[in-house]
Amino acid sequence: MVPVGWYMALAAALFLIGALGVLLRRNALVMFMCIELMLNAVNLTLISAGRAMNDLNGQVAVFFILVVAAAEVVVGLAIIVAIFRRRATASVDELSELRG
Amino acid sequence: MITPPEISWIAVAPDLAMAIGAALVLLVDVQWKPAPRVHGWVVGATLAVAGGLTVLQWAEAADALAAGDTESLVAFSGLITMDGFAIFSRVVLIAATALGLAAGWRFVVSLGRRGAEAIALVLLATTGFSLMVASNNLIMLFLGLEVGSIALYVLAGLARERRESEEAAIKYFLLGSFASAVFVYGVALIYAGTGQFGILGIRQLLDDFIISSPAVIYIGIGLVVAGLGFKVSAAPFHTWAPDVYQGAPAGLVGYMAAVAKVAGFAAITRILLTAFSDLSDTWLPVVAAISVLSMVLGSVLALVQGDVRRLLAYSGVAHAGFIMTGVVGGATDGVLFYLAIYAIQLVGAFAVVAVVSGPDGAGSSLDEYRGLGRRSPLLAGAFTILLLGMGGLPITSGFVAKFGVFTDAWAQGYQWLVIVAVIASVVAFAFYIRVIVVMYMDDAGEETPLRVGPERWVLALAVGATILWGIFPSSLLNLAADALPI
Amino acid sequence: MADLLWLVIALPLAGALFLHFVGRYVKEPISGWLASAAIGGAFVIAAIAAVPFIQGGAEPRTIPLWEWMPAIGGSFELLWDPLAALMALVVTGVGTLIHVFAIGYMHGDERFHRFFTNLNLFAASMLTLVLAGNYAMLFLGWELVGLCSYLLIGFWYTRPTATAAAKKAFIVNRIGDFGFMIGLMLVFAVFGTLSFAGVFERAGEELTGGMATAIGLLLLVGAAGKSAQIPLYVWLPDAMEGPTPVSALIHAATMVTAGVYVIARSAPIYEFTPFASTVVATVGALTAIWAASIALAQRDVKKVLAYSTISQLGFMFLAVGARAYIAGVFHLMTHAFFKALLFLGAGSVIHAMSDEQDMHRMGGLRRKMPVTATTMAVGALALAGIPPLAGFWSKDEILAADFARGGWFYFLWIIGLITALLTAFYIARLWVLVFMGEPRWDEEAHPHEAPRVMTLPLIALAILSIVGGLVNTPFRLGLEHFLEPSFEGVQVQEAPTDWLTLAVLAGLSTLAALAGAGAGILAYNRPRERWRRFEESFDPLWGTWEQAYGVDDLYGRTLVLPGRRLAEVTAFSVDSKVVDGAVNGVGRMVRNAGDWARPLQTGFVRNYGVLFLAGALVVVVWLVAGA
Amino acid sequence: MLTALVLLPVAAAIVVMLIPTRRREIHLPLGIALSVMPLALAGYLFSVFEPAAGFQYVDQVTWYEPWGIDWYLGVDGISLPMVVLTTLLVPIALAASTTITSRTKEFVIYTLLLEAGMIGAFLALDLFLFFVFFEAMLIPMYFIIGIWGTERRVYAAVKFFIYTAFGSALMLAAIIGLALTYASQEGSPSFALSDLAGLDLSVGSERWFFAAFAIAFAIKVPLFPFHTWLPDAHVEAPTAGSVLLAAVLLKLGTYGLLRFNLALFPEASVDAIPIMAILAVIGIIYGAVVAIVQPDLKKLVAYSSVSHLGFIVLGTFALTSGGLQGAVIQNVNHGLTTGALFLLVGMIYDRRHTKKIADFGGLQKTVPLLAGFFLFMTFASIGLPGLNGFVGEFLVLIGSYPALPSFTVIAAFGVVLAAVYLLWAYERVFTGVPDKEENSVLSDLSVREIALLVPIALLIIVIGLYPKLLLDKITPSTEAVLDNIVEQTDFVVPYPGRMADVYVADEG
Amino acid sequence: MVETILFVIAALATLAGAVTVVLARNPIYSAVGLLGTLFSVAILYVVQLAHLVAAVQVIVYAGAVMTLFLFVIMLIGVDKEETRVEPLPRQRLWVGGLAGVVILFAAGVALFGDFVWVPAAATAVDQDATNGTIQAVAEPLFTDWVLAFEATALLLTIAAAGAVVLAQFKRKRA
Repeated sequence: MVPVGWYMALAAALFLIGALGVLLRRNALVMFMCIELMLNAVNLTLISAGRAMNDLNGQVAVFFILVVAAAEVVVGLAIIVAIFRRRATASVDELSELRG
Repeated sequence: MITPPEISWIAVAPDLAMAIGAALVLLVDVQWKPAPRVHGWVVGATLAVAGGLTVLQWAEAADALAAGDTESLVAFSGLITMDGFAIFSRVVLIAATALGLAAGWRFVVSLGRRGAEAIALVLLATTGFSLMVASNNLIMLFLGLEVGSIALYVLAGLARERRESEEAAIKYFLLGSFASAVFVYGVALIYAGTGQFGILGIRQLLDDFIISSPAVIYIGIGLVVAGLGFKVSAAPFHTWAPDVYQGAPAGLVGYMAAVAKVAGFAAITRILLTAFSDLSDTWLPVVAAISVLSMVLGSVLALVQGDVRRLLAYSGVAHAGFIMTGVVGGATDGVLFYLAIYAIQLVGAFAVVAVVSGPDGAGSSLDEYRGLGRRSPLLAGAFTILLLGMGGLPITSGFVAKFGVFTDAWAQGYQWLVIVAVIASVVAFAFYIRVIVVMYMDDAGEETPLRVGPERWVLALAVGATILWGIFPSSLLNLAADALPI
Repeated sequence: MADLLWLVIALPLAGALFLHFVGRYVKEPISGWLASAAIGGAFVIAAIAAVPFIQGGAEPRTIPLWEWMPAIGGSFELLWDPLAALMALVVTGVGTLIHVFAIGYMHGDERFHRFFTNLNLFAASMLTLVLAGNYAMLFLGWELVGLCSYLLIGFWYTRPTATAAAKKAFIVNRIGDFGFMIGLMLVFAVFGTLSFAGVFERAGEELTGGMATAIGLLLLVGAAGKSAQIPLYVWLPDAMEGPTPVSALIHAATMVTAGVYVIARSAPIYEFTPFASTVVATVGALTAIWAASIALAQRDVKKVLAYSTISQLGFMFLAVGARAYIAGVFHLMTHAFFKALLFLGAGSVIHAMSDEQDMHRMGGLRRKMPVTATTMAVGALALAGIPPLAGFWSKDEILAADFARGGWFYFLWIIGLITALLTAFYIARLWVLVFMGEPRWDEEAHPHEAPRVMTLPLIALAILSIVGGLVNTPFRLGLEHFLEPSFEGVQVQEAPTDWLTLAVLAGLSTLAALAGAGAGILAYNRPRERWRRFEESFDPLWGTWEQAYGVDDLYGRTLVLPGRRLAEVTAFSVDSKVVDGAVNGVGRMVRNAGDWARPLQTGFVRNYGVLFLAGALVVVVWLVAGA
Repeated sequence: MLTALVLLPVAAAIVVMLIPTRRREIHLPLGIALSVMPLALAGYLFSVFEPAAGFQYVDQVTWYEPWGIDWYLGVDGISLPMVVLTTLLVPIALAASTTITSRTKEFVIYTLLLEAGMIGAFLALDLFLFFVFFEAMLIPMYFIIGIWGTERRVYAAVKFFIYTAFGSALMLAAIIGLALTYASQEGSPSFALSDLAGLDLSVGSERWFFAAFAIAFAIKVPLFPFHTWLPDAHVEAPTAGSVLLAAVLLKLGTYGLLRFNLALFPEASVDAIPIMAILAVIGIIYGAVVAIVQPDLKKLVAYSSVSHLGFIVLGTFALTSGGLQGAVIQNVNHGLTTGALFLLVGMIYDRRHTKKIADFGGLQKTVPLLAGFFLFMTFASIGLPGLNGFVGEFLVLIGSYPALPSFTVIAAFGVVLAAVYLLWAYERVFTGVPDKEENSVLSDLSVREIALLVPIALLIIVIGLYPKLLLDKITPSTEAVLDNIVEQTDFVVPYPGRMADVYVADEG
Repeated sequence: MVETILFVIAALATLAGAVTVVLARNPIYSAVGLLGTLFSVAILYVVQLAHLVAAVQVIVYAGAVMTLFLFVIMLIGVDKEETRVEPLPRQRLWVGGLAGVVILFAAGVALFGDFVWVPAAATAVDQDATNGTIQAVAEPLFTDWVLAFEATALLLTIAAAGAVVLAQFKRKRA
């Protein structure tokens, strides 16, 4: 029986990788994928913790996060596409006219 | 066998109304493609109904409290509450929405066919935030937050003719969802630490037990604070605000900024003061630090801005800091009053920006305001009063608000914080004054008076609120004092 | 009658106000006559009010008018006693004559009425000074006469020299007043009141020697300013820029004697401080000889008289310093007569010579203007102290008193004697240079005798200068008895009583006077080049005297210029750079902080992300560490 | 009544606001006419004022219960003269502003609002309320300087605003602290002066609070070294602005020190005597010295204010009857004299459009009346006995000596310097021959301008000769302040600092 | 025992996928990496008896969402490779620093603070309690969480409306 800590640690690692990914990649799409990684880490955490506490709510919560993720994807991709249409690029580094 | 849940309609009535309103707008639009005016009526009606329902809620809540049973205020098996705190915040949100839509109406019209969607999105966003401020459950809160935020991401990108608008949208979106992820991870960790999503539940737990090794909870709190700090644009989580305020459609920025701040702070206040008040010794200094950083960074940066929208954004950062002092003060009424006042003033201020820089909000550099005092005196006058109100000059409500939160903070023993705050507010004066200087003391470049549309009503109300609640604050202050979280 | 005393002040004041507001509508001579009438009326009232004292036996009385500054015991009240009466009579009497004279002198000036406005105002102020019942009110008069002197010296405001002189006079006086004020502070701090009655009543119990000395010296500073004593005399010579009647009235007869009056008035305080008194006397003696020596070599007729005035004031200080208050006041009176006479005479000469003041360009005027010449001769003799004229009696009494005082005062007595000699010399020189010898003025200036309105006052003053001394002679000490009530309980230094000493002393001073006068006549009643050579034979001493020892530019170099420098440095370096610089510096600092923090907002999403995450991390770590 | 007094100007402002902008010719006259009403009311107040009765005509309305803030007005002998002065000078200032042609309406409105603020600040007995007025009046003044000022007006206006706001910010913190201390002792917070005066504070906190208040007021006065905003503000401000600024706004500083610092923090006040005295004396001498060499007439007068207000502070912190009375009455005097001087400078400026002393010379020939008035005010300012300035200075000096001998002696030298800088300035501007062409063609004072100056001149003489008029009203209040300090602390007023010590000889 | 093995494999797969997402230069590979992660996470769900969630994960995420991603990738060009060079100055330095801090912090917490991931963990895991069958999950979902469930409707509406608004694009100034 695997101690819950392992799951949690794994999730944490996943979250960290995702977060670093967001900071390291300049392709909006990939950044966005990294955010999905982070959300997955959250889900894993919820489920593992819930299981450790014999509490089903963790799993229920995951549903909502999934929905949120889905909604974000729709909107996010729409924005990315819109930008791509105009500028033919998905690199966020080129979107830095607003500053200071 | 599943027992059907008991539904408390009254608890969600306003939100329901707004959701229905949004749906109505979309359907009507698809069906009849009516003139924008019609949408206007629908929205107006919706918000009016929603507002009316909040009054019902208030009465309900008052009775319940009088009867002494707070249970009945918690609805949907603890997902949301109907306490004064929620209702007050919700009213502020609805008001901000009404004003914000009026301010952005010309922009909405300029969107043509897409206008309906815009309106619907606004309504839905408000619904989401209004659920957020009412939620008594972190996941519910997260949902509300996302409903609101995602809608805002879209709104930010609505001024499609302007490149900045897209940039604003993508920045807002990426950073926003990044922050949301952080926030929800925090929620997850809190859940891991307490086994609870319910705010009251957590409160109970912490009241009853001492958690042996609460580190995970603190990490959770930290991430939650960071996530919400992003929404209220508190330093150092503020970086998105200037860019987004500048890029997003001028007409709607006021609305976007206001509702995000209100909801965000309502959430922070509820989480920190209700759920984790037992751990306040630990988080108070951190929040104080955030507050100081926000005040200082915001004021100092606003001082050197050449663009009014960025200036207002940074001033918003500073205001986040001021409101944080209220959170440190630990009294919800101070925070609520400040939020109400600030929301109205913010929407008003951006209404002016919308007028000056046109529907889709092209430019908003200080030069465009040169000689506004001559060009359209009333507009300039209103802007002046609003700016001074934000600055917190006496006889404006802004002063009362600041005074309230400072007093609370001092009473909490955070004198040094208050002193920093008052000095920061002097710096704040400095940059509000700059705008006034440009408007009145530089000779006019453009002479033709500006066309003021529905914004005039927004301004009338905002100015009225600023002055009247500045001189007779007790009416609102009493409400805020009654609007306690359970 | 004393209840109507306020009229003495009110009349000239009313005259001043009337002339100030409606004067410009009154034809020229009339305004002058009105002014004269006002002050003349004051004289009449004062005279009537003084009768009881002359009869003797009348007590001094205080006439309260109204409250002023109760917290410091300052109120409007008059003190009517022989001293005040005498001063009032001198001021109004001489004043009237000078007013009349001025009608002629100021003839044709476009600001004729304004002149008499100020003259009347001065009279009112001076009377306030002498009638004041407490130090506060005295100070009021004290400053107001200063104001009038300022206005009248600078009467011809288009002359830069005149306005400069006026300013100088006021400021130098202010410096004196600075000391005077501090004196008043001490008085109040000691006695808890400023009223003469109160002070003198309590002098006995409240006053310690040290405090008395302090007060005495501080009052002396004030007096020295007003009465042009060393080191504050420098303003008086310049004050001659004013119209001559002004010089006569203010800078000879009345205002400048205020210092003497104050010290006499404060006798009950000096009573307790022999030291301060001695200082007063010494300052007086030194001033006397110092100014006399300068007077020797002046070419400007008014300058001679000015320095002579300073010197004579020195005599008065010498007197009051030696506690010979009555002698001092006596000399004050006689000096008022003959010095006014001399000034007016000089005035009429200048008038005749169409504003020529240089004696080197005069001479031989006695034929052209006999009345002036004779009257001035009388004045000169009186000043020189030739018996039996007024000057002789008063000066002789002073010297006698000093001699009688003995000790250090022997030394001062000798100085006095020498001064008497010098005085006789320079006044003789003046008279001879102006009236004797061959004319040294060019043809187009054809001098003429002054009109009646000017000569009559001259004659009147001449008479006073002759008989004025008789009010107080060793044979009949009229003035002494008259003034006694004012100096009750104060020990007054008498002249020696045995006739031999008196005779010897009188003889000595007469001798000195005669010697001086003789020398002067001999030296100057000769062709020009002769006396020029005579003067040159004294060089460089003569030059030094002519330059008045160069005190003015000494002050200029040591005080005025450094002051300017200091002010400039403070204003343009310290204030604008340092103090204000600090203020603006703070502002700039904040802005710079903004500019410095701006790059934080790079515009790159991923930088924002880093910042966000870093922030979150800090929060988390802090929370966990804090727990 | 007091409420009416505060609200009248506001009402007037609203009336003016309602007049359409294009009727530009009536705004100013109307404003003047309306601003006479407060004057009348103040005059009535002055006549019915009961010296012995302490605070009177008190209006107290609860503002917001939980915070313990009230609309709490009251007048006593210290505030009464200031209120009258304010109401008197506003019409004059307005009437002196006929040269303001652009945006007259706004100008009138701002001036009236400013008046309301000033009156309110003088009458407020609730610290919150006081702060509201104290801060709120910055804005109209800010606009007056910033819109109708001269070249560097914006810089001056902003500097004025920020600097003063900074000071009051600290005061706000202190006010909050006080109220909460009260709450911790009495249960519920209060901002009423009367309540807070009775508060027993720890020495430390009392000193902090004192410092906060003192800095706020020191900036307003302004005391050295917080004075540098003043010259700029004065030089740039339009005539009316300078007049009101010098005559009334600065007085809020001295008034505040007297009304609040002494009443609220007796202990700290007594401890702070040396510091305040030093600052005051430095101000006196420093201001005078700097004034001597100022090339700009207005700047010169501004620095003279720095010098004169030093006397007031000195008198205040001498804590003697004479000193306090002198301080209060000098508040009025300086208001009248300097106000008048600024009026005159303004009139000169209207004629010559320069304030540089070097540009003038010989004006007395061309504008004798103006010169006459200027000389009169000059001497009033120098402190010539018989005019008001003397009464104040003399009371302060003589009165302060028993308490602060050495300081007073130094301060007395300021009197000499005053003569130096003012007379020198007069000499350079008015005397001599008008050599410059443009100086020889000026028109003398108009009837209107004379009408502005005469009432001030009359008051100057009346106060100078019969100060009883004011002192009778003032004295009981100042004595009360003194008594309070003596009760609360172990401070002893040195002989003969009290009225009672004054010795009255039995005179025949 | 079985669980342990599964956990190790799945965990490694998860991390591998995640790292791929971050490091792959071509978005396609990132997408594939993400796919891997999603699947392996789903496995971990199953291991923890969260059957329904796992199913949804595979269907919604790996199915719908990933498809969407791939569409967009195709749309904006597969060949858009990202160079390894970091254009932003000091960005990597910062990120590295952050990572370092996090790890240090984690280490610190692990060593010194007696760090417990789930303080409220039950002593004995009751398999039935968290046996995430459809039935089991549905009950709370439609009773206690019904409001949240309804709220998701809002989300989807927004997503739809938002997508529509952003999609339609009339070229004013290109």
